[in-house]
Amino acid sequence: MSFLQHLPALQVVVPLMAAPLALLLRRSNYAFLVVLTATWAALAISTGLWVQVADSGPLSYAIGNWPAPWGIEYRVDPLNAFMLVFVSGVAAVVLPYSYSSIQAEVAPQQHYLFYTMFALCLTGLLGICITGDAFNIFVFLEISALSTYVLIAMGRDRRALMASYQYLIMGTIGATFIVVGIGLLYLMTGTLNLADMGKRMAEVQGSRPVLAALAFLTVGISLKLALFPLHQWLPNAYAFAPSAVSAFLAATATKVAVYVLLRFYFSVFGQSQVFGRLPMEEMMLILALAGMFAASVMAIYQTNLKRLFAYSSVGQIGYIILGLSFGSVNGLTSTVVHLVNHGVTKGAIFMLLGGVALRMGGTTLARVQGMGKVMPWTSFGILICGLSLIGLPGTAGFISKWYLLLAALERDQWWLVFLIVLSSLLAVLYVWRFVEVAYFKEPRQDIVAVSEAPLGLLLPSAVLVVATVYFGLDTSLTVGSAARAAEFLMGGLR
Amino acid sequence: MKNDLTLRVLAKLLIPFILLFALYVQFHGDFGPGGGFQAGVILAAAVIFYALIFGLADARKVVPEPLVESMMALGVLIYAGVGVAGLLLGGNFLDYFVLDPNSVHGQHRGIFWVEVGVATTVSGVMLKIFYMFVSRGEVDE
Amino acid sequence: MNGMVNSMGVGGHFTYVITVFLMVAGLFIVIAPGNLIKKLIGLGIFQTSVYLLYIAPGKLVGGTAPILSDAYTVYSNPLPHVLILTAIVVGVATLALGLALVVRIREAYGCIEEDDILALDAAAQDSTPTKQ
Amino acid sequence: MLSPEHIVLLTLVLPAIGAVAIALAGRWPNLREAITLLTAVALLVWVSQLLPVVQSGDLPTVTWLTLMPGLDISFKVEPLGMLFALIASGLWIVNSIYSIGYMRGNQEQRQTRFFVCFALAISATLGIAFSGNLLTLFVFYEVLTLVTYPLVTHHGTTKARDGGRVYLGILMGTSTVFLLPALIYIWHVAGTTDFVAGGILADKLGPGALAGLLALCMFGIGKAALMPFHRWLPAAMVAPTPVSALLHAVAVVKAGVFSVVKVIFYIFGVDTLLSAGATHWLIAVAGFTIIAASVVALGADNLKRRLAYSTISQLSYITLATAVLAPLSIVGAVIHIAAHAVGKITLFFAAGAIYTAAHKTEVSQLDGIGRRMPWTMGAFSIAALSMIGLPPAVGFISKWYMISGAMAVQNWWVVGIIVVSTLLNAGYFLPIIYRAFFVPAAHDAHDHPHGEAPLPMVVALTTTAAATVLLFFWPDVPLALARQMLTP
Repeated sequence: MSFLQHLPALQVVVPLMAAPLALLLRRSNYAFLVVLTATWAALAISTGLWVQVADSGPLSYAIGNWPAPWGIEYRVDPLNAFMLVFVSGVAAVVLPYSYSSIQAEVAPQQHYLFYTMFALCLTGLLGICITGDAFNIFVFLEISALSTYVLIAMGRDRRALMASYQYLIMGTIGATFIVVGIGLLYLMTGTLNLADMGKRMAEVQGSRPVLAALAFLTVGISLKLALFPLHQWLPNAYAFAPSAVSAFLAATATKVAVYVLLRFYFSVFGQSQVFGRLPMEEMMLILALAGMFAASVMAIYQTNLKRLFAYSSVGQIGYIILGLSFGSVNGLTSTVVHLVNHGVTKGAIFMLLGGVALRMGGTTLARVQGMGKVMPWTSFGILICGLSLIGLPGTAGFISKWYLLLAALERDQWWLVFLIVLSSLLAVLYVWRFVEVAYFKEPRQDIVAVSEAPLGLLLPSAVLVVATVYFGLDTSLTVGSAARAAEFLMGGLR
Repeated sequence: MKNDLTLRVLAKLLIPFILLFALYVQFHGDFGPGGGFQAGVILAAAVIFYALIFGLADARKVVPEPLVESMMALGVLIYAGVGVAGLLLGGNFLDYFVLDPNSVHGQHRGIFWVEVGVATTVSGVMLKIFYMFVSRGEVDE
Repeated sequence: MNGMVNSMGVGGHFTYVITVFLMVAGLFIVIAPGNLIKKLIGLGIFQTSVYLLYIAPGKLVGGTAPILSDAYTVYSNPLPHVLILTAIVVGVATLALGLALVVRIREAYGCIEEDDILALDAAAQDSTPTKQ
Repeated sequence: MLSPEHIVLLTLVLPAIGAVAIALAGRWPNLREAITLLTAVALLVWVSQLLPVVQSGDLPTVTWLTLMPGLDISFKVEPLGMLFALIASGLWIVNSIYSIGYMRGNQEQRQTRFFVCFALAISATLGIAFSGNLLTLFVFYEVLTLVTYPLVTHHGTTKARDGGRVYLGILMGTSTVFLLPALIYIWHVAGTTDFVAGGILADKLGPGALAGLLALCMFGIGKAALMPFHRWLPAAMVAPTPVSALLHAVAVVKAGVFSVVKVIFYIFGVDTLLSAGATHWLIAVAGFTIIAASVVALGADNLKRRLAYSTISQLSYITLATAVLAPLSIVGAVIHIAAHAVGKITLFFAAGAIYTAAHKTEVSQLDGIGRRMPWTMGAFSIAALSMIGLPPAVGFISKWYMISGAMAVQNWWVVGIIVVSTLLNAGYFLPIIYRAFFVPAAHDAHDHPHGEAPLPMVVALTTTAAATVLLFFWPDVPLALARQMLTP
């Protein structure tokens, strides 16, 4: 039992210790084994936490045995237990994939650095999710962000450097905004513990610094989660990073930022505060809609598949934020479900695109012509995930769309309903660009002899593709957890 | 600069004191301002100073790059190790109270090792950054 | 904490003015010039403003370090310092990483002006991806 | 002996298993075709096992999995679905025989993919037929769209791609934009999407909302080809003829009108709609579609295009007859699903046979072809009679019921539309028959000596033509099922 008590700390410590170990070992195979062990251990730990939370309610863990409002508290509740499982699950799939993937994409002498940074990034993301301390969120945010910049810069195209630099600038501005917001909240409430902050918020509600904090946090986090129009860093970062990094980022990074937003909005400010004092609801709604349409349209006009799906990510984030802006249980359920569903889907797509880039030497539409013929499994996988992006029944995307539409219908906003379904038709357009290029064109002369992606890439991708379908058919895990999390958020942290 | 006698003598005179100061800042962190961060930076500054005067090659002989990288890693491991030690001794993660039967001593012991870890990592990182930028020039121009 | 802010009177507002000025100036420097190094400098200034935001309210005029002793009754709040120490470290790491990136960008592109780099990228768009 | 519930699941899975087997046997065409036929026959055997169960009044119900809390993928075999399943599985055998002849006769590429998608389409169709709630229907409806897409674009040419775009765009667009919100709204309002006799929306919505929701459903079911969402049908004509036959007769459009009837009957409920008067606009739209499509068909020279517009018009008969909401006309609608299926499949088989044997696609080229291809054109004529609604073909019976129903509620508009459109039907079918048998063949560039189409094709189209006649004399099964549906 005593071991189980310490799971919240181990959740972060295990990958944290794997990072320096990988650095010390230097040999890429050893580094890989260490990080792999840590990642899978993290998955096991998060599953354990998830079961504990489902059984006995939220857990609290005092780091250094300093009790909650003063010390740093790790707090596991239905929402972040689910996020932890998701993040570590994706990492557990992407890491084996990266072993084969980076052979071709990263210089061999940098492999151990890659694993180190991957472990750090995972540490950061898990830390963001698990911590109950506002400043700690910032620290972990920067740990994951800094390691992400390094990971992106490892891409073999020189544009990766520029992408990483742009992300660094935007990400740092975002993080700094977040610190400012946290600082203002700290000044007003005198505490950094999120739960405590939420309780004390009642006394200072509506005062100007608190509203300013809300604004700073919203902008900062929106930068991190690439909410339209603060998304400019995202397409390049996804397009030029090594494939394994793209997949991991696409699946988790922005999603964790959404989690932070949820946490601040619903656990700290409280729903009434966020949506009552400022026109946040309308603002989020408009930005979400703008993102859904503008980013999807931009996706249609991309000539590179990685960029196409990167823009699609920006559009899909619109759906996630839209659900949040409803401020209802079903809306939040759709947000949380779509976090996971879209994360899994996009992760799968970028992993498969890694195989495409490896075999075909790039992912431009002109290059991947006739892909359906030479790489049938990969193409089929991307197609399935594309259908999930569209939101066709039988895929994970359908479930998210269902709850999103349900939330809109609950408020009798038919115009919104039609906007949502129309924007999902835009997804049909960009997915079908891929389909027509892959299946209706003959392969180019120089790639006729290309073979299917190696199993080391294909198998991990297949896991996520299968998950995409599975979460569209059996939703007891995703919707069950999401609904619990949504109800929990609406009930407040108290 | 390598040939400037004044600088060489001054450096040789100063560097021991800088190192000593770093240790002072490190261990005085228990009672007053100071601690691992500052000590680590001062420690790194001493090496950087040495490199500036005697050249990169000599500095690399004194503090080789693999050592620097290992320092970065080791520091974090020491830090986390203290935390895990707390776990193993029956407390929470980073629980210093259980590190010694006497909880005040436990606190001392905990913070001491944590600061050692911090200093190691910080000086490692500082040196890594320095080496990284300096070595670029060698390849480039 | 509220009390602390108020007791500082004009001085408190003064630090806020400085904070806001640094923040806006930093942000402007990040956005305006095309030179990648200058952008990083702006980023540094921008982050510095936050250090001030945290530390200023924690400082009490006449307060000492928070070390228990009978001789003193007024202490400065140590927590913001600790926090900002962390933030400074993060800032240093970010700056170092940013500079390292700029160095490699310089090696890969031969320049550090954003416009030039984008122009180079646009020119290379149609050809095969350039290796570093 | 399997329980009826297990048979239901078996019939759903069987074609899918067949598809896998076909894919695996792709390298040996004879084995592959044998598997196709075997699966088809086995499917019909199992589906017909369900018939006595359903007729005894015992409706097998199975829940497959729970998609979301309170939302199941479940199946319930009711009389209407039983009839549709019988039609689809029965015609699949004939269509398979015909496809084998056609694909080999025209040396088509990618035959394995063709047969795999075909089997999957049947699986999806049975899913629609047996669906126990609107959600299940929607899921399989979308699956059907997707698995028929490769069939429509089979040739892989630019033209096929464009046709596929229209096909997919309209079908997926309507179902996403209209049907999905309607489905979710129904769930939101009624708390269930189950198909229940008498509907689930009674007293839940006002007349205006009801009419609006009905509009979402009717236009959402794009496969029923209600104007203005009918363009996918002619666009899909780029596909090989067996696919057209599948689309028009076996699976796709039938799934559309079947869904229309099922939604009106089991979701909205006849009484609810009657008291709200919510179907007036639907009668108008369906009536307009019938007339307008017939007029277009009249002017079309391409045979398949003429048939496509004929289908659009015939489909709206079913929608129209259902919208009249009179018991007799609903019986007519149900029988017309069967009548149009066997009739239209014959017509397409004939068109494909003409293309295979004579490489002719235009009506104006058909002079005197009846003498060279007597079986084909004979079957064509019988099916055309059925389309017009003349005895001795089953189309007569369904039209009879439709008109009787409309008269019973004294809806003279509907009667008028049916009568006028019958004349139009005659106007575009009779000239073909006349040309084929009575105009001597023109000896021009298109002409070359040819006889009948390959034997499998002729056998297939003769069988379906015979079915058209046989159903006229023995319409017992469809009639019984339709009546059972009305009086549960």
